[in-house]
Amino acid sequence: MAAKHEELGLSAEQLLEMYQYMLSARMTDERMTLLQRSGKINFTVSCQGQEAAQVGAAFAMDTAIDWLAPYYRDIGLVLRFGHTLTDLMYSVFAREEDPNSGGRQLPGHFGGKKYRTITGSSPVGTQLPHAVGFALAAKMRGEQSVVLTTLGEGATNQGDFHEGCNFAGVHKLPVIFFCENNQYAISVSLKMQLGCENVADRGVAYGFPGVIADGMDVLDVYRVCKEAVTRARAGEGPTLIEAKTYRLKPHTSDDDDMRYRTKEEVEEAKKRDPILVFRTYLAEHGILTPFLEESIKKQIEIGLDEATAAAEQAAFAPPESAERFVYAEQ
Amino acid sequence: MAAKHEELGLSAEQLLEMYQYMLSARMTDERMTLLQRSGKINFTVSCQGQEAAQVGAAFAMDTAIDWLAPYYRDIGLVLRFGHTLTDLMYSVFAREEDPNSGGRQLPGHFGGKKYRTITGSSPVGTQLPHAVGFALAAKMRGEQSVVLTTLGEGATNQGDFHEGCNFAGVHKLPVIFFCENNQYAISVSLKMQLGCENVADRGVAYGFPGVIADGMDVLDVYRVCKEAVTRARAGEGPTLIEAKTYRLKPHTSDDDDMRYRTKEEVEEAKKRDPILVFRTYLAEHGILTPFLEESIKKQIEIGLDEATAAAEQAAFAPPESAERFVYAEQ
Amino acid sequence: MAIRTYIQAITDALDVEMALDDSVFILGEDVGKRGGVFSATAGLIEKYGEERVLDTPLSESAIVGVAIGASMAGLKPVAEIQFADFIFPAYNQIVSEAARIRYRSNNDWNCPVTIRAPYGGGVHGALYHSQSVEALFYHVPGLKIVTPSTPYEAKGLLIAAIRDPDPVLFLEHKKCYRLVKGEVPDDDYTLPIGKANVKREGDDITVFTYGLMTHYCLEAADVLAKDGISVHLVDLVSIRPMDQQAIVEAAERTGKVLIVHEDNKFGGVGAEISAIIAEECLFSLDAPIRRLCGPEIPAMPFSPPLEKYYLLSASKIAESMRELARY
Amino acid sequence: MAIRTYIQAITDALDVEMALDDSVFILGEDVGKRGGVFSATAGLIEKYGEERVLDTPLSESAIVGVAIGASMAGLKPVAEIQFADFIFPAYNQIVSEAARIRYRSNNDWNCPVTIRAPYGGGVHGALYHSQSVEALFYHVPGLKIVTPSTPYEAKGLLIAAIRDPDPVLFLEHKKCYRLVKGEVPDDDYTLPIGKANVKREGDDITVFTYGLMTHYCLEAADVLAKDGISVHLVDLVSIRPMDQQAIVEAAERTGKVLIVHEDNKFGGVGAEISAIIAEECLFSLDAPIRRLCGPEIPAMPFSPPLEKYYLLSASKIAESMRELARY
Ligand SMILES: Cc1ncc(C[n+]2csc(CCOP(=O)(O)OP(=O)(O)O)c2C)c(N)n1
Ligand SMILES: Cc1ncc(C[n+]2csc(CCOP(=O)(O)OP(=O)(O)O)c2C)c(N)n1
Ligand SMILES: [Mg+2]
Ligand SMILES: [Mg+2]
Repeated sequence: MAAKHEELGLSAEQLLEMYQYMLSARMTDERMTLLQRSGKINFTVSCQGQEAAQVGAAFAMDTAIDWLAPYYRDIGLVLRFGHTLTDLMYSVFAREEDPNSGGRQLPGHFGGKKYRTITGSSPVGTQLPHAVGFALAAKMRGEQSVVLTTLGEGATNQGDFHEGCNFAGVHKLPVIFFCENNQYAISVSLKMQLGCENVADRGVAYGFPGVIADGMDVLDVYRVCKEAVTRARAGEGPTLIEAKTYRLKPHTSDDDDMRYRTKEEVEEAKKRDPILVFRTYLAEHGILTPFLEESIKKQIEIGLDEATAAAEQAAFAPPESAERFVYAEQ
Repeated sequence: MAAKHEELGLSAEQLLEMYQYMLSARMTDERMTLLQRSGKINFTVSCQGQEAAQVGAAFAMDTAIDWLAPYYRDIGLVLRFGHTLTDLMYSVFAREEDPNSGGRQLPGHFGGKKYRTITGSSPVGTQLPHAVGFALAAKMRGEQSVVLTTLGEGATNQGDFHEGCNFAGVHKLPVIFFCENNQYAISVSLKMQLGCENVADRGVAYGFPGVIADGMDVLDVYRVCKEAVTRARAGEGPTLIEAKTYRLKPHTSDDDDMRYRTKEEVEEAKKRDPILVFRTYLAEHGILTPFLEESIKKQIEIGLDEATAAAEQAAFAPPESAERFVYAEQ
Repeated sequence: MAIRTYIQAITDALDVEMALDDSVFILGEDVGKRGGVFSATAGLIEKYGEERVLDTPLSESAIVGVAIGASMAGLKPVAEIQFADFIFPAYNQIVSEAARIRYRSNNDWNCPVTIRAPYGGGVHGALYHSQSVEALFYHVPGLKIVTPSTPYEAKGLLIAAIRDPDPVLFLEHKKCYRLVKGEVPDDDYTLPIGKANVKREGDDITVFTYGLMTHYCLEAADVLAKDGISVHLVDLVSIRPMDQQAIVEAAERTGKVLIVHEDNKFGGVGAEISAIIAEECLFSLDAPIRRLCGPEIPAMPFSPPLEKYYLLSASKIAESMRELARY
Repeated sequence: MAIRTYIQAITDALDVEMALDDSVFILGEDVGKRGGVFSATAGLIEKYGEERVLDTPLSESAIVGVAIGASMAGLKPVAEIQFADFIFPAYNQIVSEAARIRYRSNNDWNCPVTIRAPYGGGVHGALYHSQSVEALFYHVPGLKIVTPSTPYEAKGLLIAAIRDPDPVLFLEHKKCYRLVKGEVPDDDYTLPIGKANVKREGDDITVFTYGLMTHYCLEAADVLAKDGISVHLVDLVSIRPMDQQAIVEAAERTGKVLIVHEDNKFGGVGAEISAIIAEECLFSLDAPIRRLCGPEIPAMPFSPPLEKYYLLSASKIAESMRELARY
């Protein structure tokens, strides 16, 4: 029997690249947490636990022609679409060079035309209709682009989720609604959020498939997303994907998750930490050696050091620039 | 084999009562259309084609303890919940005695505490969360009430449909979402409205049953609604019901439906006119004779004449009263 | 130049711009086969096809949200909200998204969307088909809001709105649709967003207004002229940006200011006009700044006498003008 | 009387009222187990149970819509919107529904719902966790809007809001939460909605403000007092209904008016205050009416120097006061 990745047509190099992205996301998050704790930056949103979901989805896309409308946890996704570690550091330090917003938005509010990443806001779910608009434009212009948009399971209860999905369903648009179900919307657990059991159950309401992926297994996410991309490019319309994950850290650096869940529950979840799961797979298939692992880590460390230093030294935008870009400038 | 209505535990008297309500709704609508054409009133919204859906649902409810949050076509429903023909005429004549609004709202915007009918507005779908709020209140107070709320299939694409249904699903509230799918949202046909095939397909997205009823068959609607009421009273939560109907008339007196559908299509639909279907059933079971039919019609005619006369003679609210009831008066 | 109604001018603008620019498309409820409930888009689906005249599901937030997305992708969507009263489900998309996309992305993205919405009363539309919504949006930086009162302005400004690189809320008083006629050039032309128009020159009192009320004010000014009172009438046309300079000049010209709008007074557009004057040229005033507006009630009732009670008219306005002139 | 922070006063009000009245309940995102992201509802689920402190799905329109329904059914819901910035998905329910239920039903139904929302900036909240939203609602007849600035007022007004038979939007400046402390009675008491409070008497200039800015204005007034300039300071407290009489009296008292708010100026609450004065007591004025407000940008940036640029401070206010006094 062929190994899972061989069935998916993924080479060892590609797997290592995936692992590198996952680890980069994780380590970036860890670094930001340290920076926040030491008072150097104000705020972080964690991606920990969701790296497989994000990287698996990212690798299914063609970053040269596809579009991304991400949500605030998507470090793994935006890295693959082009954000550099330095970009991410500019953002948490609120520096002028932050490509998302020039330091205007909170960290996690990704965007950047050059990265084919659509500017996002805080009110959850609003990005879905935008993604659908991009997909409509692609269809109208006969382009091959597919749009990937992501959100949390809590956000699937917003009206915009419903309206966006339905619009896409009616017009069979090339868009993928990718839900990272991490079991919590801040403190509110899945069963208090959703009337139904799975987010994927909602696809049928819009006439397209709703598919569950094991969000802790990057290869499973990749598989499911790849199928959705194929459908979309073939003109068969949208797919709703639910990647079942778990948020390993508090909601943001402002949150205290011990008010609403137990240490034990979190520890239990860590047994399926997506990085661990993938590392084990890679080791079992002789793709990752301890030595290689160390060198990848080292590389990322260096990258993070450089990025942090660059961002720390970089300037804020000038105060009066706050008045700019409300409207087009002549 | 027992007749359908016997299986449902309905007596011949009850059937006749149902028929009477259906016919009242139809004839009221016809009368209003005449009044509008002759310039006596400004505006009408037709219920024609949807009388079986409305009356079937109404008869499943206990009007002494249940609540109704209707939509603008529901003449058949509100009649059963207590609106009199005169009330309806007050409304189309915009008279002070209109129980819905004292002549402030357009016809079809039903409401009335004494009729356990919750005040409604024009923006579609907003009544759903309200209905859910009533159901929540009933549950919190341990009451037996069930809330029936209705809407068109077009309105199921509003965010409030989604948010209202989900809230009810999470808390397993005693509410019935009753969709009168008349195939059109003004000019937009079902397949341009809904990504999915049936409105009922949407129930699963909220963790409760989505059931289709033959909306042209009052007994089928009654059956499906009765089951939903039983579930709700037993604490088993909401049901989404889709009654498949057809709008036999233009959207409102302002509409010209020949711009977007054909006479042939309408004629074809009329073969299953719900009044015709039920009349045939009643005749086949020896419950309705031509003589009885005539006498029921006559009765309604008289009622409508009286109601029209009363409303025509009734006064408008005084102009300055427009300033009243923005807030509670001391 | 042909004589066109206000609504024909709207259709003309859409037609001209769709013919000139492939990236322009229309989306909304009943805009296709039905041609719009007011016929603003009549004939366009036949001419430009279903892809460019899109009948959408009944969901305003998606209509605006999808338009925003398509506009970021480089198209020029014109979204129709069937009645301005139904724009509120899309409020989040307009205020949190459209108005902030350029700002929040530090000029990386922009959102050239046009949102058309018929508003205003006097058509027996009752509480939810008669509302004025301008005051609920005009506080929002990042949005532009225009509401022309003549066919000529309607066409030129709608084309300008479509070409504008930022989101424009284009408000059409539905009572103007068939009531107001005027000369309209056949070809494409634009008028500047943000400019007020003096609709009548005068020396005794200055009146600021916009939309349908412009016509009522003109009528009232005619009446007053017979009594030798001359009215300087400014039609704002654009609510945001507001033509501050034109306001100050016109206020200084007569020293007596009346602001007229159909919408209710408290927190309405008139409040800002008044505040601009009180800030910029208070000592040029010879009378308190008056506002003549709809009453403080949630909306316009259906019942004809109540609707009439709500509405301003040329005679109510004339009375108010006369009072101010006498001051 | 105990010394309480602003946020404790909010919790106290909820606690007192829930204990007194079984029909009062809370609903919102994270209000239960988490006790609210600002801890406004901390401890209440333990005391009153899950049924009366309801953790809802992430859907603001349903939170408000369900609250409206429950209130029509006779309960007294207190809905929490986690940040005022996220109230817009519920805009339609608030404006089209809550505000119109009494009016449209001709007094048959009413809607005694309270909607709490933390607003305002200066907490590194960036574009979408810093906004002021009062001006986007205050034009709406049928709504009441309050925004107390002290713990004492917060408690008394929140209880009044809950008991009010009409919908009240209760806006809490989130920077006041822990910053502002004061004496608060233990038991239940109410303060009247619609009344402004004179926070300092003075004779040289009159300042109108509300919310957090009240404290900055007091600080500024202290500074000016040292230079012999005396400031008459009015805290509006209630935005709708607005205390027109108090405004006119205070404006007439000094003849020099400064209006201060954190929110941007154009079409903001200050516009109406100014318009009221320009309409009611123009000739008592010795100076143009000034407004000192946030800049015309969509919201407050995250970057600290940009945020600081946006924000007013006691010193910016003092400067503006001084200028006016010198006029
Ligand atoms: C419209 C809106 N309401 C409330 C919030 C505040 N908020 C931010 S994240 C969040 C929970 C989101 O949960 P989920 O969608 O599951 O995503 P997760 O954070 O778990 O990844 C809430 C309530 C918001 N950002 N937008
Ligand atoms: C939010 C909102 N948008 C638009 C409208 C205008 N409108 C009134 S009825 C209608 C179509 C409704 O279709 P459907 O829900 O299927 O009900 P039907 O009229 O067919 O019974 C539209 C678009 C409205 N009332 N509310
Ligand atoms: Mg989540
Ligand atoms: Mg329909």
